[in-house]
Amino acid sequence: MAEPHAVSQKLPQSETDAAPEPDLLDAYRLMVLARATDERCLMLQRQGRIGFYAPLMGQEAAQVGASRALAPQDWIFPAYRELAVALARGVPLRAIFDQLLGNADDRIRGRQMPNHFGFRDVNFVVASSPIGTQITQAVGAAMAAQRRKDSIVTIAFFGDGATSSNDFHAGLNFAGVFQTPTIFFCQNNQWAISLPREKQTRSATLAEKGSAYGMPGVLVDGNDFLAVYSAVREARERALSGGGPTLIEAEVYRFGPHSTSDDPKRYRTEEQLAAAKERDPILRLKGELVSAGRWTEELDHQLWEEVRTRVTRTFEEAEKAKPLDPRSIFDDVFAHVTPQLAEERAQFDAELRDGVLKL
Amino acid sequence: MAEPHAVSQKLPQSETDAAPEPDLLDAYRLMVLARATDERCLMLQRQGRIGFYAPLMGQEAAQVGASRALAPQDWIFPAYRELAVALARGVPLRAIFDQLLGNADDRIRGRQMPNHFGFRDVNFVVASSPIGTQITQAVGAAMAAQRRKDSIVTIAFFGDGATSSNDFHAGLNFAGVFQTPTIFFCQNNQWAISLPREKQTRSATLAEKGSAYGMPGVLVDGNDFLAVYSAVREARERALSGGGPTLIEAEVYRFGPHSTSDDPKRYRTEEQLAAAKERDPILRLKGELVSAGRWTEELDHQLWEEVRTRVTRTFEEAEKAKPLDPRSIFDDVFAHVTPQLAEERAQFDAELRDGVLKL
Amino acid sequence: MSEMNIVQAINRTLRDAMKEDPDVLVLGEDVGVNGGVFRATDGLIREFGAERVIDTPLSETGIIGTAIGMSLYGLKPIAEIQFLDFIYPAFDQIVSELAKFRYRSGGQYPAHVVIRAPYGGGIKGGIYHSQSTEAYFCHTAGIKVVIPSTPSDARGLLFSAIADEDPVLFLEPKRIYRSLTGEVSDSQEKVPFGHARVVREGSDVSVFAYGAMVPVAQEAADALGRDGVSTEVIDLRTLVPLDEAAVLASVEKTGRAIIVHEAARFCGFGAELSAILAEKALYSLKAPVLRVTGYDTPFPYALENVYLPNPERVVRAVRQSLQAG
Amino acid sequence: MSEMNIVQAINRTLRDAMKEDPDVLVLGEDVGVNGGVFRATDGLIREFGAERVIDTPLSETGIIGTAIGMSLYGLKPIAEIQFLDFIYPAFDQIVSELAKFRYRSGGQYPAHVVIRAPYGGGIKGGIYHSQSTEAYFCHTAGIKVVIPSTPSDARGLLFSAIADEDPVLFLEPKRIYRSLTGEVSDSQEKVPFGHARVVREGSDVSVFAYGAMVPVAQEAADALGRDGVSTEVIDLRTLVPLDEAAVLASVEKTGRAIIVHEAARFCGFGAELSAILAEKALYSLKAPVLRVTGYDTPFPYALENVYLPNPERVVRAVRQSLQAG
Ligand SMILES: Cc1ncc(C[n+]2csc(CCOP(=O)(O)OP(=O)(O)O)c2C)c(N)n1
Ligand SMILES: Cc1ncc(C[n+]2csc(CCOP(=O)(O)OP(=O)(O)O)c2C)c(N)n1
Ligand SMILES: [Mg+2]
Ligand SMILES: [Mg+2]
Repeated sequence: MAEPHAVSQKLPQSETDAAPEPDLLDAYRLMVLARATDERCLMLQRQGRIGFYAPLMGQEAAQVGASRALAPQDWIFPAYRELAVALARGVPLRAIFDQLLGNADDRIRGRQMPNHFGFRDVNFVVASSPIGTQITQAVGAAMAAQRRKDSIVTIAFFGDGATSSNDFHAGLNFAGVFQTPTIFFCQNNQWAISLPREKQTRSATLAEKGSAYGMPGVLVDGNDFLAVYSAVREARERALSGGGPTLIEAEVYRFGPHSTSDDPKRYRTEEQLAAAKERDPILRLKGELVSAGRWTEELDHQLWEEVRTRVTRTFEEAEKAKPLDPRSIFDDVFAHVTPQLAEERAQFDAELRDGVLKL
Repeated sequence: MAEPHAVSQKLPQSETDAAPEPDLLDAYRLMVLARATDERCLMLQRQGRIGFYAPLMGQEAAQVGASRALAPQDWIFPAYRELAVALARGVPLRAIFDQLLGNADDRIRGRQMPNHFGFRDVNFVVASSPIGTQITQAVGAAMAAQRRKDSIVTIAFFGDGATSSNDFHAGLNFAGVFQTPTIFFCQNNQWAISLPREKQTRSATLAEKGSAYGMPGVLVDGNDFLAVYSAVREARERALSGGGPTLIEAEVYRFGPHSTSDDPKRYRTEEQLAAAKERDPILRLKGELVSAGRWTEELDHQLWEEVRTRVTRTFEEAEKAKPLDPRSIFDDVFAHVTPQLAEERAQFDAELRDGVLKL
Repeated sequence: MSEMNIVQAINRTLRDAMKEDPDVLVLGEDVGVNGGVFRATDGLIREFGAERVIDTPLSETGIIGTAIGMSLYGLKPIAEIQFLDFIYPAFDQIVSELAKFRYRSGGQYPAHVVIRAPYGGGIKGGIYHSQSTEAYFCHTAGIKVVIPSTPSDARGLLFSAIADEDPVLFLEPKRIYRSLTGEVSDSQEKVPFGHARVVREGSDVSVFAYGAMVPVAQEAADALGRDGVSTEVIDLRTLVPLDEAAVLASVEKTGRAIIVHEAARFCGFGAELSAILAEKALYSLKAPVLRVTGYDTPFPYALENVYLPNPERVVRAVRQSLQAG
Repeated sequence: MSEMNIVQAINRTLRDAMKEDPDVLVLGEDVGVNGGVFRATDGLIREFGAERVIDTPLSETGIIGTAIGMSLYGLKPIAEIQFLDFIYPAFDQIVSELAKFRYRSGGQYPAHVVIRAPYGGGIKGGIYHSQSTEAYFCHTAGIKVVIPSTPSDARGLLFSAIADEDPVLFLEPKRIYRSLTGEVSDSQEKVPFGHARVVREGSDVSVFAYGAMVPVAQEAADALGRDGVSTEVIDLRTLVPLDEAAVLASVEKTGRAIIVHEAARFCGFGAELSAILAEKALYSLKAPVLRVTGYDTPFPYALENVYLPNPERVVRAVRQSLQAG
């Protein structure tokens, strides 16, 4: 694992818009909520109550640390594993579950697999599956913000595998050339499904890829909430003061399977996982809180109880929501239904009515 | 311009297959031939005798230097500006002109624009227009050579603009991961059509992009034949001894227009061009030869005369070749004409016969 | 009103749209200082500056990816792809992202980029400067596909594209970029999407075309007219959305249909038109539906003259249709 | 002969081909240690080593670009794309390079890569794990497109693909990857390209399908049979080259045609089939040619059941056809 918070290039810190010190207890609670949600969702998938799930366990400090260093007006371009980022943004758990279920309340109207959510109200752009595509988009949004003279940054979340994508290359290159206020936040969880980090690329670190685009590359221990927070805060300040983009590599480890479709036993050992789990970001922050006299085992026990109950109840509520209106399948292809789609919908209506289509 | 032959990472030199010292006079003659061909072709295009041309003038030392450091069994993956590489490989001038004309003798059967030639007999893969695509292909061929245990390297030629392409990123990454015997030879001629090098990417040099893929990046003065030769020879030796790929940036300047469709006055000044022309690679090598007492102005004058006459005569011969058989349009789509194409060809035949189609 | 060619009409329209709306901007390779390799963006950088006329690095992935990000944020980017043949590095961003953003976000994040790209043959550009692959995009739900065939339509359709709430692929017939001139209005009147243009009314046979094939169809119709054949020529203008009503109405009248496009035939746009007729106008058809198209080969360099549909091939197909049934 | 499913047939065939010919190799994401996310390459790395079963970085551009280079050099690479939905980063390499290499080199450099990709819906994969975009590739001259619908065809067609001198896109219907089993020969017999399979003979109506839609068409034919309708079901097997003769012969016999595919309708493969009929079998057609397809929307997650054609929709179309004309 990396040196905590080793910055490959240190730029002078600017005064702009200094973020407040982070609330460690709030961060801890969020991390516990994310973990409990993960655990519950893995079970729900096994029970057949949701169709798919990709857990983030092991990446909580990285996600919450990054999120807490941002301002509400910043734009987030996530991948599909950013549950804790969404929660940190204030997205209600219920809205997450509505998406997992694709019910009538789902903000994305049942269009995508679980984990691929989006929430316009908190500037959390909808995730997609193709790896890396959000990276250039984040740069474009930053160019737009520059043009509008809005004092915001955009941040793209992606994995170690995504550094091999076309959009990583194009996105970082454009960001360098146009000096956009963009943070490239790579959660190196050591795996792209079964491919270990060492086989993804031969560079010693992912962070050093920044220099190919003329930008600082920062390597940070992703299990260390405060280290991540500081790295992102610094990158944000640099971006806002005109210093351009930053690539951050947060080293973490994916504790769970890639997704519920994956069997990690095929490609990694129990020992390796156990070793990684000794650096569990949740245990680490808890330890720090306890050491500082701000937390106890008893409080912790209570918190977990509460959170688990809340997660279970919220899911049960979401399960009771109405199913999607099947006719909605023809909405949102275009701003307005075209004559051709209207014709397809009319036939669809008739087929629904006649029982030809089965929901 | 760069320091001549500054190697960002110097690896121990291997013993394998040390190339002979290059023949400077041979190199000079090739460079003159390329320049004379360029000059003639620009004129032929203005006269409407060929449809298009992209000159390499200014890049002769880079191309001939790289070529002379290679062995005949090495595979070349060129872009569209690699005339001097083809000539150095021993491709007859007549074959080049046949391609420019797309006549019946054209090895690629009139399928592509001028400059996009290919000659299987000398391992010169056919060039294509989409920028960068040859880069991953060169890596694949190198992987195949590794598997076959053939002691060869592959070399991809491309421009500064191509470093922004998807294939640059994928190609160098794969080459790093699989440690392929590949040389990435970037002719940084300072321009991608109208885009100057500084706006292509923010890294200080292109060579340093190698480190993002764990490979050495070498910056070399592309106007210096010997410097280029040594850099490529060294990269080749490293590759053959299992040391993996190398990125070489040869700094040159494109003296001519991007192509006959381009008007460089729109984006660069005469002064800039004049300054670059002071470093003309042909004048430089000539000067070295003259200083060494191996060349005189008189011999030079004779050479140019001879070469110009040869170029003119060869083109005139090529112009007399037969035109392509129009029916050949249906060949080589697949190994064998499919029933569907046979049907299209039958109709084509009828339309040709009836004068519906006009050649 | 002034007389101009298609490139000039596009250039003028871009300028007018940028003057009108500060959110409109242009990006692409060589669009700034150089004014575009076809000069479609000539002079714009002087007028609007490098912030709104953006010379990008050589990456179509980057051009379309960033354009999407800009449009999500609220700008109206117009991306130029230098030749349609070079759009493929951006194909993932176009089909997976741009075309699906509104849908997959449940309507939260519409992405309304306009992509301009010269397409088609006729300039001796060979295999990579000549292709017509509009069918790929027409088959992709969520993106509109527009192809003008006159300077005036180029202006009116481009205004519509820029105003549209959906992504639009705006394909420009480079073969007639300059060769064809016409009167173009100074007003900012839009040509609405989904409305085909009856280029010439006729009663014996319908010829459907778009882009650079419209003048070819017209020439064929002229020749046929001299022999007393009354040919209806329809310029589809927008392939998505398609003016199906106009297609059906014409064939119901004439009973004969010829489809002309430069693109390869197999699974080309003509197939869809023909399929619509086979489903909805079968009983009106007096003769087989014929397609006059490029061959199912890559686009050749030396032989482009015999690859591209010409008026004579259209005339021949019309005569074949008239003899049938 | 042994009973197996499609994934097993593919796995067995890959192994047999690799045993036979040391130039055959497999590359892609997660194909090695993990055996492929659908396990199609399970066990191969143990048998043939990491040099011939290559786990690549996450880049489809790199996978296809390097596979082309390998094939130029003389190897026979079989590239796996994890889902057809993720092929687009390689689209440039496929349409600009792979499909055109032989042509643009005047025959000097054929590139005969086999690309395997699971395609289609039915596994609750939503917008990016369900698409059927075969039409893009069918419209691209120079690449063959093959879609098996049974374990035995999967084997025979894959052997043909590996032996073929041209690039082949081999699309695997993941919906029936495991659900459908059948007898598969141990021999290395090929199923030749360009030969459709008459799944079931019939005289009243022809239903054309491929891949996972073949069982849907069969089920519909069963239901119709119970009502005395004689349905001919044809599995196209290879879309390029297409067995046009089989298509025409069937419709000349029945006079009625229904085309079934999962892909969106507009400019889908069904359009080409219909266009062929409108040109070459017009006078045999007793009723409009109908298409039962996915809708012209992106592929939805929650509502995939109503997106995918089902037997009932096919039956309905057949009845509509029978009532017409
Ligand atoms: C373009 C593309 N190719 C392949 C896939 C299949 N796939 C899904 S996730 C994944 C690995 C991603 O690894 P990484 O970027 O490290 O993210 P992580 O899953 O570890 O968070 C792959 C190959 C995909 N989604 N998109
Ligand atoms: C994918 C792609 N996009 C755009 C083009 C159009 N184009 C042709 S050459 C060129 C510039 C190439 O610059 P560089 O790589 O530096 O090579 P040079 O021409 O300077 O030798 C561009 C943009 C192309 N051929 N391919
Ligand atoms: Mg990862
Ligand atoms: Mg250049």
